[in-house]
Amino acid sequence: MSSLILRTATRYLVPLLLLFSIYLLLAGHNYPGGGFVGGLAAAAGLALYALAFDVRSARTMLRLTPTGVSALGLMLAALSGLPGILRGSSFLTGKWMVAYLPGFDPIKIGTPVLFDLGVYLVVLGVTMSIIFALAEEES
Amino acid sequence: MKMLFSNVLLALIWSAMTGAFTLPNLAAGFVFGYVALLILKPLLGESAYYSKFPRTISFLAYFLKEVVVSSLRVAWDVITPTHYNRPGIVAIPLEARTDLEVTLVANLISLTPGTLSLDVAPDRRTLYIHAMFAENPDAIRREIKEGLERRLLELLR
Amino acid sequence: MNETISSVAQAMMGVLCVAMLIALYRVVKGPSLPDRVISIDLLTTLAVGVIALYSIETGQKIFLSAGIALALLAFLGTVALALYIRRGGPP
Amino acid sequence: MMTVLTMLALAGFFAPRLYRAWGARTAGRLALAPALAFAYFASRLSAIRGGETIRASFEWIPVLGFEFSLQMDGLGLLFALLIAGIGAFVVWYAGAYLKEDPAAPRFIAALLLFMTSMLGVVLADNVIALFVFWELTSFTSYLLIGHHHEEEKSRKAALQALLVTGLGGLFLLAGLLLLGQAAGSYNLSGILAADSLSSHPLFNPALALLLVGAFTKSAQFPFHFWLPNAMAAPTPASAYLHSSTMVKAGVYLLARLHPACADSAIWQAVVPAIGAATLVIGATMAYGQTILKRLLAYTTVAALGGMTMLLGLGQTLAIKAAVVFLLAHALYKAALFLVAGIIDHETGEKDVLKLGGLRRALPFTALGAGLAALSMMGLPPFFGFLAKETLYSAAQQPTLLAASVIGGVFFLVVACLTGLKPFFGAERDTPRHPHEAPIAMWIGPLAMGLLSLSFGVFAPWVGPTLIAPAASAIAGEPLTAKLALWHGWNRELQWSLATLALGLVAFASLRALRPIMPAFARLRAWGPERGYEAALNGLVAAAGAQTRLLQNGSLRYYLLATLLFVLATGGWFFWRLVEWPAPGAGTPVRLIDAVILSLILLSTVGAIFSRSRMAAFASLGVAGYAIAIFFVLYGAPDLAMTQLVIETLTVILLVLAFYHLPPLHPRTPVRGRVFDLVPSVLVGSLMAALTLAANRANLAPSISSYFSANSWTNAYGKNIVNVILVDFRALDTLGEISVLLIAGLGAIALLKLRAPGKGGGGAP
Amino acid sequence: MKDAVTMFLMVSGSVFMLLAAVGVLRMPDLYTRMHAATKVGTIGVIGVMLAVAVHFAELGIVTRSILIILFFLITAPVAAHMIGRSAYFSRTPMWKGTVVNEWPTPPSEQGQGPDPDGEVPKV
Amino acid sequence: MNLLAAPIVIPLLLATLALLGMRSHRWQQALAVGGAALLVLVSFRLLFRVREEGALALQVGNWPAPFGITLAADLLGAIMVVLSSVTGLAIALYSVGARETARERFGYYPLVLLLLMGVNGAFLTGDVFNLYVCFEVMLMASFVLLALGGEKPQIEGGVKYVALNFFSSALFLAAAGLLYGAVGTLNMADLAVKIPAAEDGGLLTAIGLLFLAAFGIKAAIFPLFFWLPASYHTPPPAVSALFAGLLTKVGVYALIRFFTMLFPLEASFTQPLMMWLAALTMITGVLGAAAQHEFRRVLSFHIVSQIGYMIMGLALFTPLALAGSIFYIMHHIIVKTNLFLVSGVVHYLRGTGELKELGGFYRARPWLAILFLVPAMSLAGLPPLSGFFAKLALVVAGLREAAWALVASALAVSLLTLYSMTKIWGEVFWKADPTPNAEAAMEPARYRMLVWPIVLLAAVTVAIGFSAGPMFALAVDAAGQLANPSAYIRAVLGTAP
Amino acid sequence: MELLMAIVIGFLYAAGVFLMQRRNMVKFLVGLALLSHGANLLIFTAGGFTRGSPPIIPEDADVAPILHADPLPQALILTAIVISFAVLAFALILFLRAYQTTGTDDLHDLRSTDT
Ligand code: NA
Ligand code: NA
Repeated sequence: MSSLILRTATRYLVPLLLLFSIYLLLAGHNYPGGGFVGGLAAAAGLALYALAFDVRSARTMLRLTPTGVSALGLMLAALSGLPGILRGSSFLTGKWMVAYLPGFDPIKIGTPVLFDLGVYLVVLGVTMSIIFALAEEES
Repeated sequence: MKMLFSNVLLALIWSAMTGAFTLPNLAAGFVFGYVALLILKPLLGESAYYSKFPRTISFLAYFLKEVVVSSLRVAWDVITPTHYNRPGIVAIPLEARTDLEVTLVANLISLTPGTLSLDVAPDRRTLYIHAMFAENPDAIRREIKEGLERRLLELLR
Repeated sequence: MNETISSVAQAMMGVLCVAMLIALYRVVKGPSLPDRVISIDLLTTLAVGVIALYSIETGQKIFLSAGIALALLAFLGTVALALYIRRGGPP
Repeated sequence: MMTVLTMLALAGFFAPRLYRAWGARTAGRLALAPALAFAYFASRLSAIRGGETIRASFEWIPVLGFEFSLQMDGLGLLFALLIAGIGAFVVWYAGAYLKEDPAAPRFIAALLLFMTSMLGVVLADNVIALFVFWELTSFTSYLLIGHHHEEEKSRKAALQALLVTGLGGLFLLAGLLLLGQAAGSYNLSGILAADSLSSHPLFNPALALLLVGAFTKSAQFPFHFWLPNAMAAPTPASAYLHSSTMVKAGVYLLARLHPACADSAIWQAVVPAIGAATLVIGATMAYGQTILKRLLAYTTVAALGGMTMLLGLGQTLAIKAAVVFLLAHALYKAALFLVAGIIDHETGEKDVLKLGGLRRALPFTALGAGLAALSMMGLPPFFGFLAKETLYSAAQQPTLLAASVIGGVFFLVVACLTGLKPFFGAERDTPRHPHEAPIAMWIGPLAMGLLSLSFGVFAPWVGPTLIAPAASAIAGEPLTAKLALWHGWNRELQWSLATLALGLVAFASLRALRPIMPAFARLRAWGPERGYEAALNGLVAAAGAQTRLLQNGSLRYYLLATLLFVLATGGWFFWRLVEWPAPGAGTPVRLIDAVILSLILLSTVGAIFSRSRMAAFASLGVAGYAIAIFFVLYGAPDLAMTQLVIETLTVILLVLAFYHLPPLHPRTPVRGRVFDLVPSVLVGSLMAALTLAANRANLAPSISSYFSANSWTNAYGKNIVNVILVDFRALDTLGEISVLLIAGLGAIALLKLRAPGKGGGGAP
Repeated sequence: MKDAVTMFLMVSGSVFMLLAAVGVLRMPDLYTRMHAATKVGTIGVIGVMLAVAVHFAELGIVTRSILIILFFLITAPVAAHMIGRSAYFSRTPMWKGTVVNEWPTPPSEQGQGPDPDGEVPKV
Repeated sequence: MNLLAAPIVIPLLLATLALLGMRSHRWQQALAVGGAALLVLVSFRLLFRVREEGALALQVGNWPAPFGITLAADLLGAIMVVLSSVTGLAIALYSVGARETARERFGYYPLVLLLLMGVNGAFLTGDVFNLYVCFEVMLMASFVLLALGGEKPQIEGGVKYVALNFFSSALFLAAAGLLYGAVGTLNMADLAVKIPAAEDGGLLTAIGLLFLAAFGIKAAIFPLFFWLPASYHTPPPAVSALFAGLLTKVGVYALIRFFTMLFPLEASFTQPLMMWLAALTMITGVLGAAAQHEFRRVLSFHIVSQIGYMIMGLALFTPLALAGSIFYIMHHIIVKTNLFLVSGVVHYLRGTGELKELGGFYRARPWLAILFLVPAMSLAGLPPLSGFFAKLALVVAGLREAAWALVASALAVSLLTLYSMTKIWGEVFWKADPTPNAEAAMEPARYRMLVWPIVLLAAVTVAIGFSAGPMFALAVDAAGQLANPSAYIRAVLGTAP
Repeated sequence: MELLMAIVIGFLYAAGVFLMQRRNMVKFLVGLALLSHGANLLIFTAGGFTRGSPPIIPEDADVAPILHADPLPQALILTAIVISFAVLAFALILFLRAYQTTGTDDLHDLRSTDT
């Protein structure tokens, strides 16, 4: 039986963790962070959710199956290497687009960012699949 | 909530006007914004926001004082060689009802002197706390109900 | 003045180190599992302190991210351990 | 030549399929293949007689200097004629013999393939090609001997033949390769032509190896035991293996190498001695046998000994004798074996003592048998007589002559027993009522019997046509061979008469000697076959002991072995050769460093000594967090964060898993733990020392400055570590997330997929 | 002035943390140790994080410091609660000087006794 | 040059596709078979290009050589990729016939594809640390494939497999780190240039010996092979076959690559050490097999034994011997995979691999018997099958180097191999069936599906034997590139060494 | 510092290896984790120490300051950490299953597949 206090705190903490994980993912190219830590932090959030509530609701939060999330991530990471090939360069060559928004510094979006997103998803999905499977284990 | 949003917006506009998104500037913008909203009170109609703002400030002040004091007391007990404490577990009847109320009460009790929330009874009517000085459980109950819980519930309801 | 701050920060890190060793003693000694858990929890709190002081000492603010991560995650570990103590066996 | 070989091989490969189309008549038709081959070889007689050699070759493994080459000279031709000629009869015979056997197609196939390989052996010029065919004869004969494979005896005999000849094959391979290396050519023609080969340091080892190879194949003492056991094969196979093929391969090899090797001391010392010993042993072993095929088998051993002995003598006369003997033996032995098969087939009786008077029921068989037996007895005008005469004339030394005479006597006895006794005397009751066999079966013995007779009669033609070219090839120089039935009243003839007299006496006294036969049988039990059995059993036992010792199932021991390996190689080397770096100044140590590091050390100690798993685990967590702080201190915030998150997640995983695991119990006794401590500490020290050494080595400037120079300007990221992860070395990361994904799949599969009977798993 | 504040906050925060550790070491039982760890530790972190905020005086740093403080204010009591109730249910022994216990004996949902070694027997 | 990335990316992408369509068996099977077939095409194309143009390199991410990761293929690498693809195709086809439905639901095909990705990556990478990562991909996939199914023997074998291979990875990782610390680079070509130039007083050799231990475990040499016989006979036959053919050879490949290009063997210590290891590996492995009475256990121990032959070629360290090793690997991957596939058919038909309980297969299924004989006799070195030429080359090389004892061990071991193979032949095929009518019903279609890959591999074995000349020439060229890696270095670094 | 680190690394290796030789699964896992820590610190140390200067290019610069920590070992360690985590997690679950299927957590008893 879980704790009311934990559940309530979790409701407020999980969004924080997810937000933090997205920050880590996006800031990772320039500041400490990146897909790994980001994905792991998101996974930690969902894990907290699974601990405080139950696995079923945590699964619902994730929507896709954990395996699906990680497969998607891996595919994304691999696909992010293809634009390089299509543009006549090597596999995994970074290709960048610069978006100019008035009032902001130019935003650079490149395949390495997609790659990092793939990493994020894989880490999230895998960690979740392991934790969910273990938590659902009956003895 | 709408009022809080307006206040934050005003703070941002202030920062934009002054051209510096620094923390002091934002804080100043927030205060000025509150003053502006206060001025506009007749126009906007009655809102709990006007009273909640100062109450929140005063609650935070109270709470911070309690935290510091509590820490000092425990610290004192830690550095002095003898244990002055007479610990015990006390049951506190709860007025708080919603999840958030219960949780906040429990957490704040944990952060204030000499008391530590251990658990909420399954019926949510009783909070079991561990107290450092539990010679007089009734006094503890009264102190919490009159002080922390009342102030908090006023703020929340 | 910055050097003074650096050296004070360094000295305070020393203080926190002493605190860490004390907490570690409790981790090892126990005696109960919850004792270990709160000691580890305290250790992580101390570690956040060390990171903060270190970023003051070196002027590298980017270490703070590690502090945030630690603060958020240590809680998770503690909760997991607490649930373990609580259940004490197969759920 | 290549075409002939290919044709025979194809005939073999497609035999089973043809059987399906043609049924029982297939073997008769397939016998045309060797008959054609025979015709081809016969057509080359005159050319070879004229001193030509026929060559065919193609590139094979040019980088190794191997070409696939065949070459036919007189020796090869003689063998080829025997192999193809007898082979044709044997195939035809086998079709009838195995009429009822559903596995007959396989047998015929194996027989034809065996024939191909045997032809390959005698025609190969390249030593590797020779070896290839040599091994193929071993293998195909394995299939032939094991034809009745559902009987354990057959399987054992087949395995024995394979292992013994296989062992010899390996010696042969090593010998041939060394010889080729010494001669600078892997072709026999090149080897035989090489100058001063015998003074090369590799020559003697090579020769020794080759002799072992030849002796095993030709069932020379002490490897002779496999041959009588190979009787487990169906009779056509035995007839073929024993008369003209397989066992003759060893003799062929000796003959082939003769020009290059006969001068060496080893050859002269070993070959005649082993040959004589085999002759005597084979002959005595035959004594006391009453089973038809066994009798013949032991005389085969003896005959092979005789040929080996002759080749070892090295004189011209002996060489000629060997060739004559070889030819004679092939003919009568094939005939007698086939006859033994007919008798067995028709009467169901294998014991000669229980046979008699079959000449009325099996007239053609009896005729063939009689002719062959007379040749084997060495009576004029049969070819066997010439063989015996030349043998006696070559055996000038008294001991060799004695051995030859003993052999001759026993041959005579066996010939009487196997070729005459079953057909004469009173008719005996047998399990089956005998009828004459089909022509497919009796035609072979009859033809070979007649050939034995006519070769004797036409000896003056046989000498220069068949014997001289072969003998020339063996001698390595042109020889002539004048063969005639009548040489005058000379020493040889006198010994022949003596042999005849002794043989008849021996035959007559067989009955009287029967009580001592079991003693002979007991003697056999102490022969080298016992050594073979002991070696095989010992090997299997040793293998079992070794495996139980090494593969003992204890993970702890496996790890220990691994650690010791690391220590014995890297550790030992490092200790010996690496200069210990002088303790340099290095990076100064601060208090915080010291505290964090001691935190790591202390928590590690805690992990080792904790008696509860949660305590062990708590210590582990502390170590992880301390390492994270260390990473912060030394400028690795990314690492620190990752370490923290991972450590936390590990906590959660362990907690979740520990619901299901039992508490800790110390299991290894204290002494064992102390014992484990030693290699552990040594490995730790090694790693520590290596770390220090590598840290101070700095043998070349690091590549890392490139990353800081290009991270922002070319990869648009300021966090260099992250840029390395997602761009500079993104391939690493791609692999790494694959590892993660796989681990996730594994976790799900392990936890949800249950072995049958334990509740099925749900979809993931 | 700013530096003086920074130093004051650093020193007081650190000293509080040290005291928390000493408390965890010296207090007689788990529950009293938790008082030290939770409250004193938190105030220590708040002190140090405020020092960071003052020292760097940048928006990003200040918000992050406040974020960390906020995290601690939410998580520390919850963690204490989780450990406390778990400890109580697993019957972690209380100090002999404990004067009162108004919490009914823990429901014997697990049927376990206190476990001084921290090792929970396998069910 | 992106062709070099294809053997890695194709299985990776297909694996993710298969995972996303995890519910459909057909989809997964189609992806696995199609992907493997595609890999065969790609790998042959790669081999032909390397044969024509010499060593090829791809600077992944377009970062110049010692800084980014370089994929590089010389002949050895290309040959290995071809072999892994062919094996992969056979396994994929066989798996379709095996119908391990429960396993298919838990990602069997994606795992096979990922395993191939790791294996190909290991063969193609030109970076030490990337090699570590590829090894991990391969190992992790093999861990899971081994344990997939959760039967008791699998789990028990898996524990040892995981434990010892993890230790190997830890050694590898440490060695890679030390190498970077000492030499400051991870690129193999760069290392091949810098290591000979460095005066290190033996440190690099010591690091090399750590690599030897790490790869030695993966390659299952003496005395590091224990995990192999403990685990290889436990998973489903297709998985066993895949492991048996490919995995240890990746370790051997790494040994060859490292101890020719980076740490060339030295007569003072490493070469004699390697010779001892080769001989002991051969002998202990074959004796282990002689003591076994279970189909796949016999085969498993023989893997160890034959690893010894491959190490022998390395230890002799002449171009001819290296060529022998390479040829041996080519032969062995195909043959060993096939033998395991045959054992699998037997297992599916009878539900056991105990030799005692089997029999009668020669009479009942003559084609299967012949399909066993081809690889079995090839393994035993019977001419003119592939194994003979492999053995021959090594023996010739050994005799030329006057390594008498090693040659003698090699020959003796081949006789014992023959013994083991005939033991299986005698027990499973020749012996009368001790339990007639015990055969599980199997639809002919499924049986054919199981047998076709066996036919394919047997044909390859025969083809290698009959084209031994050109095949061996290929191996000689590959060995030549190892002995003189300047073309490889030029392809990677863009400059002459 | 280097010497001290070498001692710590050696200690972690020794402890890891020692624990991996225990018969208990849990001890083995702890040993596995310690060994990973040892390997990570080893790479870090082999790459050299730079205090307090992370490999992050300052906001106002295009290249990192001259003196900064070597980013490559960090990236390698990061990869290694994640891989060890995957292996550890898998090993943990494998051991759990081994315990469930065999009924023992004694690694010494899991020998039915060897001989
Ligand atoms: Na990486
Ligand atoms: Na890239």
